[in-house]
Amino acid sequence: MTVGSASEALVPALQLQGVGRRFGALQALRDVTMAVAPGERRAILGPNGAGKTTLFNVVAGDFPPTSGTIHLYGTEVTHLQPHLRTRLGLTRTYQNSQLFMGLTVADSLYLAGRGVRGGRFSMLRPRAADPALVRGREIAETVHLGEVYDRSVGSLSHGQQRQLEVGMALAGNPRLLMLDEPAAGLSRGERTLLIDLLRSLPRDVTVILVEHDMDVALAAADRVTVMQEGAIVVEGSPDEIQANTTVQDIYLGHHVGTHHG
Amino acid sequence: MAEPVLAIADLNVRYGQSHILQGVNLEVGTEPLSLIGRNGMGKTTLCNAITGLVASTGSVKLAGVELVGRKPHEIARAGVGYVPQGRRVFASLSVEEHLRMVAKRGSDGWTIKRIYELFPSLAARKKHGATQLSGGEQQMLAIARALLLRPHLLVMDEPSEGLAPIVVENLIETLRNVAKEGVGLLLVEQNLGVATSVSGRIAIMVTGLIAVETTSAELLADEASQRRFLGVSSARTEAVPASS
Amino acid sequence: MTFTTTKKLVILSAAAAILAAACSSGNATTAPAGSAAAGTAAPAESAAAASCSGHTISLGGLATLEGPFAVPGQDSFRGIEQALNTFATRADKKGWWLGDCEITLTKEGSDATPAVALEKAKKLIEQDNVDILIGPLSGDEGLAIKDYAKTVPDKTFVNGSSAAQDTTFRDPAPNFFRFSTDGAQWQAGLGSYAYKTKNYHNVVTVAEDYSFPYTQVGGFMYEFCAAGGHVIQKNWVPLGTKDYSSVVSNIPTSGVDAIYVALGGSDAINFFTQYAQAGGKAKFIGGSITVDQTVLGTTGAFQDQLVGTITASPTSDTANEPAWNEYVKAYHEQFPDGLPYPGLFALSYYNETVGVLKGLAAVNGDLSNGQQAFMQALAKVAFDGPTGHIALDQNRQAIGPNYVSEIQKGADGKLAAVVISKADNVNQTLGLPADSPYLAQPVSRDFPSCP
Amino acid sequence: MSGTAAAAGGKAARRWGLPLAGIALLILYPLVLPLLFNANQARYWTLSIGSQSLILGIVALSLIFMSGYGGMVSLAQAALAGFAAYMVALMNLLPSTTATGGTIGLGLPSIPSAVIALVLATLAGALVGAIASRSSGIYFLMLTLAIAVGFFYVVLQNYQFLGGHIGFAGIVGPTGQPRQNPIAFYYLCLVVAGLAYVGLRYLVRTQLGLTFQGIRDNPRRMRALGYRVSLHRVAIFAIGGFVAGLSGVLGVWYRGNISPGVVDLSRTIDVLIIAVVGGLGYPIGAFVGAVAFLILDIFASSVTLFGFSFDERFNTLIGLAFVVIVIVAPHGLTGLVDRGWRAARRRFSSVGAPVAAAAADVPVENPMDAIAAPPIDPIDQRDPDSMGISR
Amino acid sequence: MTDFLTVCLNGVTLAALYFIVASGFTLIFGLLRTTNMAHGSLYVLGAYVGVSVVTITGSWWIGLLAGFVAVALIGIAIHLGLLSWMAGQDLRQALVTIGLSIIIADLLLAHYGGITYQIPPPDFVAGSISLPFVVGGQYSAYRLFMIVIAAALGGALWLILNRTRVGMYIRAGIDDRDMLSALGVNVSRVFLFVFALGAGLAGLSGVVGATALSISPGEDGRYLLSSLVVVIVGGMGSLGGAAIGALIIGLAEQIGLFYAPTYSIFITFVIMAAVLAVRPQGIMGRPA
Repeated sequence: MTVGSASEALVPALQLQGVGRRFGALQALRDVTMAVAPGERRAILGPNGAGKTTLFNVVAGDFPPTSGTIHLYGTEVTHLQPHLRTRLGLTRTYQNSQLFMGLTVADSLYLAGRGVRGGRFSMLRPRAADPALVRGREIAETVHLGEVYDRSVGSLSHGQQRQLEVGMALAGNPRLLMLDEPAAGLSRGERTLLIDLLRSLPRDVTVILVEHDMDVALAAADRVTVMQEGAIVVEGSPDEIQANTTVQDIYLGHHVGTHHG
Repeated sequence: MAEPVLAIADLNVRYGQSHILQGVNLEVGTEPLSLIGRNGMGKTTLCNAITGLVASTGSVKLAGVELVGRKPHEIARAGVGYVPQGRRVFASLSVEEHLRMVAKRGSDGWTIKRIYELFPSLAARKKHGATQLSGGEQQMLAIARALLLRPHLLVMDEPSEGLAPIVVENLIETLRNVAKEGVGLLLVEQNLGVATSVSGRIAIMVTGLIAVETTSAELLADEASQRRFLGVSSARTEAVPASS
Repeated sequence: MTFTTTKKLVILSAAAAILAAACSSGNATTAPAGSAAAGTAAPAESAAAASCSGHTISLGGLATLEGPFAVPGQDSFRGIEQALNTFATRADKKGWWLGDCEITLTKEGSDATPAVALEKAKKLIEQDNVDILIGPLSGDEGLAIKDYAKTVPDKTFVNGSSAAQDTTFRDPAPNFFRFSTDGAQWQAGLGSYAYKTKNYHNVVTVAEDYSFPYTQVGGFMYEFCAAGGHVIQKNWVPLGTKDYSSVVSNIPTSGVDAIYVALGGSDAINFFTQYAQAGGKAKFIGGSITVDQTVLGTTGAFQDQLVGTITASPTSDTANEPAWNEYVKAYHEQFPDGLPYPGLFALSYYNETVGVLKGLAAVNGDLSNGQQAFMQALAKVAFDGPTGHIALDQNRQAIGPNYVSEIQKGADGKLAAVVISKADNVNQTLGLPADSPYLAQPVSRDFPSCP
Repeated sequence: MSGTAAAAGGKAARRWGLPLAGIALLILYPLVLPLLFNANQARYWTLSIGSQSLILGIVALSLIFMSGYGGMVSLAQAALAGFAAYMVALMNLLPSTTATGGTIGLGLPSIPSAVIALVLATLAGALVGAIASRSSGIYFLMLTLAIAVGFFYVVLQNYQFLGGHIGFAGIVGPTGQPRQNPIAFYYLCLVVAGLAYVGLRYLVRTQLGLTFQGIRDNPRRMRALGYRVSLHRVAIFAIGGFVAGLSGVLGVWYRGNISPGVVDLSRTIDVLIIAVVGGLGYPIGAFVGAVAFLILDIFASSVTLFGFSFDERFNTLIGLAFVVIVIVAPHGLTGLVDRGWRAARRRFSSVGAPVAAAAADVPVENPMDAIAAPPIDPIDQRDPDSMGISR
Repeated sequence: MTDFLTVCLNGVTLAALYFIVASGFTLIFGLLRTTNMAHGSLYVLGAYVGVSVVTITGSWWIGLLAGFVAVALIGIAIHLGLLSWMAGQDLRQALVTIGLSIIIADLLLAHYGGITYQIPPPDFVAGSISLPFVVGGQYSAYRLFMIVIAAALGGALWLILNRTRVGMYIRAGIDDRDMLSALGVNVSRVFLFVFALGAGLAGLSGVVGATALSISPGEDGRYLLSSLVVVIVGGMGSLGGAAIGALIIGLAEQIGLFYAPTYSIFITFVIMAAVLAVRPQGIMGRPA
């Protein structure tokens, strides 16, 4: 992977223009417009139900937006099938781990790398030097799963499964990595490992992160977008966001009058 | 001293190899109790265990009566009203049908009439399908549905989720009123503001255990605990330098 | 065999061999109903073959025991057993005997499909090692068994009641014998009677879409078309059709003198019911299994319409001939739980078995040398059956009698088939010369044709 | 399979001992029979039990493959096998005119006929996959059932090209009439079954095979990893069609004829019964189930249980046996043996009785387990943001 | 033109029968997610019960009731004895009911033999009535009566589902059975009720069908298949879907039988495959 060229740097990694999504009566996303620069670390905050995961799903292509356009490194992908977006360099994780419970860690990481490399219909066993296999092995070390490399996914602990979730997204050598609450359910120690991992990612990978854990979010993010009720409320640097009273009200519910006790 | 409304002792839940609840101990008296914690800590599983929707070991007593091992409908009839996360109203039923389905005979306690007085907007939309309601109205319906069981205890899982601030304020008002009726209240929340507004006592759940029990006032004053247990802070924290 | 043994066998296929012995000895080998039943029949023939050398002669019986033909299938086995009880018993011993040779019968049931019939035939011939196979019941099964017979030249195959024309008419197997007449022969006399006596000139046919009905319709049309009649429409109904309402709708409401119906059992009942309910008024001509006891005995709106229906078949319940009456009496004595009358299927299997016993008697039960002597003797067998004289032609196909009947209401108000005429010695071409245009092709949906 | 056995250390012997014993048994089977039976019976046990179990086993194997590695319980496999059989007949029979005026038969030799039939069966499998793979679960089961029944009605009614109710006869395989040379035909079946079994076992470790398992476990994630899931599902069906086709080709050579009865509803159910009785989770279970099914089917009429003879009620016995297995052994006979074997191994560390080759078989995903499996993320399973989708 | 109208009427009346058969099947699937592969066997069972009872009592209506009650009781036994122990395991339940159907069919064959039975229709619909627009001007009164039965049954089921408390339970149970049980409703008892009702409907439809057509061994597979096809096309678990599916299949079968008899049954399956290719969940079905 090469560092983004100069021309690429001018084009946002991800550009959303007026994106909306409606489920029946529910307007899950409203007129979301945002641009994420190549190499940027962006955190998206907001209370439950603010539309963060819906935003991820729309960007990843699980379902199309009902309005607006999406560009990935300058290519319009608004109605592109999910697997084709992945081959353009977009990978993601899920809030609820989406893993292959019947496979091993090794197979999962191999599959994750194979998806963007071709040879998906090969009826041969992978060679030891297969780049997807080699990369999978590396990733396993990166996400601290080296010791359980040959174990079945179903037998991993919750924390290990969360790490594998991130590992599988990395195995596709993404240009844009979208992480949906990667720290959910992790212990304190595991969270520290996760922060280290996020920080160690090469800067040519653009990262968008939904996270409830402000420690994780602020430690990893260059800029923060706050959403509520499907719309973007405010966007700014971590410092600006922390100082923003609207955000505090939304996020912590402090606007709701006096406290007991 | 009278039995607490709800007394949970050493409650365990396992899914396959995962040990989700690892010996929870908790009591709810006449005062509302809020349970907070980050995503994935087992809060919803605790609700499901109390209401019998997942199998558990240990003890859950409702006014002294053991609930563990009983079926969900028996637990509901014993007096546990459940307001689940995401409301889970029935798409095929109208507002009125929701209420008629659970309403008990007699005029003591909660009746459909009283519900409509409490939630006038439900009365106005009684013929509407439940999914045509706004999020706040659906939440009211979910609460109304539980109240009509005339419960001794109301278990609520993130009722403020996804609601507009003004609606949340109404909700809090409602919950305070319900609590005044003598119904025990276990409120599971991620929103610290809502939790502290409704109840004076707060329990914090971390990876399947009750880590801390404290009061709202103490927790609001303790920035470090907020960050540690909830991953958020109510005030400005020292800037964490973003990696660059 | 219990379930545990199955499991063991599955686990360790070596055990298969041991188990095989257990299973093969446990086959359903049926003894006669008992000396009481058998005693009434004259053990006439066994004395004639007293010189049989004491080996066992193993017969295999194959009929349909599943689905709509299950009841006829059970009656078929009665036919075999009745023949054995009548012609192969000894006063001094239980069981069936040809002289000093015991005759055993192993039964297998099919589901009327060629695939299963073939598999069961293989089981009887190969696993159970029978010498002579008697069966199967239905037309397409017979065609499959004929093809199989060619691959087993050292065994003798004798038809059951299967009545497709080409089982013997085209490309016959040298070791396949049929002492029953085929579906076309079963219609002998009907076409002429319909045209000349009943004055039916324009006929519509309704029949199921496979070989046996083709043969029946063909047999009817050989005579009917030759006499000058017109079959103005043929309705071939897919197998499995139950709702005939749209078939009924397709029948012209005018210009039709009669409807020729070749459907069996429940299908006939469904058709007649729906035709009557739709207010249809045409007369019926019935195939050989169309207006049988089941149909006549079922109450319904169509009953009155059946009066006057003409039909043809190699058997008639009301034939009232001495040989027939004796046969029916023995049937009732031996099988108190049998049908009111031994049907077409019982009679066919009975005649086949009688033929086999005559053939065996002629060679003193000698089945050595690939059964060559026996087969030669069998080809020459001729006898007087319950309905009349039966002999074989050069294709080992029966030449025999056939009846034309008409449905009439009896004094008791019940419907019955009354014999109108009987034709003897009906051959497979129904008297047509071998170069007749009607014999130029096998019978099929479109052949013969006289619109 | 393995030269390791020759150089076997104790460990290798333990690993390969059972499979090799099983293989030896299968090879020796027809040679031993004449010692135990007369010629006719030996032939029957070679062909009607031996070859037929292998033939039925192959089609059940295709079902187990698709359910175990593709997550799809397909009831179209018997129809696909039948399709291949019909194609063999059309390629192999001498050109002739049917009664209704159609011309059928290309008069090709048996091997080219089989190859063409297999190619067509693979394509037919892909076509079924293209139709069926959009649905899942019990819908999928019913849809494939309906496709199978639809095919049955086509061959039943088409006299022009497919022989109608009678079908075709006179098809001869490369070993000639199986009756004339039963042992050769048995070995032909054994080799094909062995290749199909080993081939599928190999396939699941290939890139494509891993892809299938990924799709079985989580199609959504596979899509997000860059896979075109629908295309892979079609590929699974194509492979399933190919394997079922192998069974169809052998089957038509075995019977010498083909008729609609081979693809009717009861045959479709039979294949499902074989797979379930053998064990949906075990590839070898296909063959175990086939043997059990054939034995029960052929000999059920001679069973007496608790003094009750199943002489005429053999279908009741078959139904009862099936229900009991589904209830007490959801992993089939192979699962039962496997579990017993493991338990025995745990108790006695030394190798015990040569219970089964099955023990060496790797269990795959059993769709009957899927239901009891815990939700993917056990903790707080509900995904708040996705709420809008399900409502 | 009268041809076409007659054939359409044939299709609609056949659809009425198919709807009655399929309604029980779809009801059971809708709530329990159980694919009752023994549905056809229950149909045959009901028909035979009807035959016996009508023969003894002479009353078609008592036969109809007996068919419903007897099979509903059998349904209760099946559910309590087998299916409730494997709730939620839909494949296993389907397999068990396949086994049951084999057993039931065989036992019925043992008891009733392979003979064809027909139930005489009640007197007031025994004949034909004149309809000007059909072929021959006459049409079977009983076939028209089947439309009335289907409409009445459909209406009754609609009322049960929409106007009664248990109907609310059923609809709510389809949406979210866990939540329903958390509201104090004994969902397993609702399940049992629905299974008994669905089985009873199969039995009742057997009586209706044996009057219109006839009953003999082998009909079980036929009606199982027609139920499957009807609900696959219409959408599993939807009463309206069953009605639409029955109409499409009934019309397709009869129109096919008239205009292209050779492939009439095949046409049905083509329609089904086509519907599913476009809408995998069926016309009225909700996404799975």
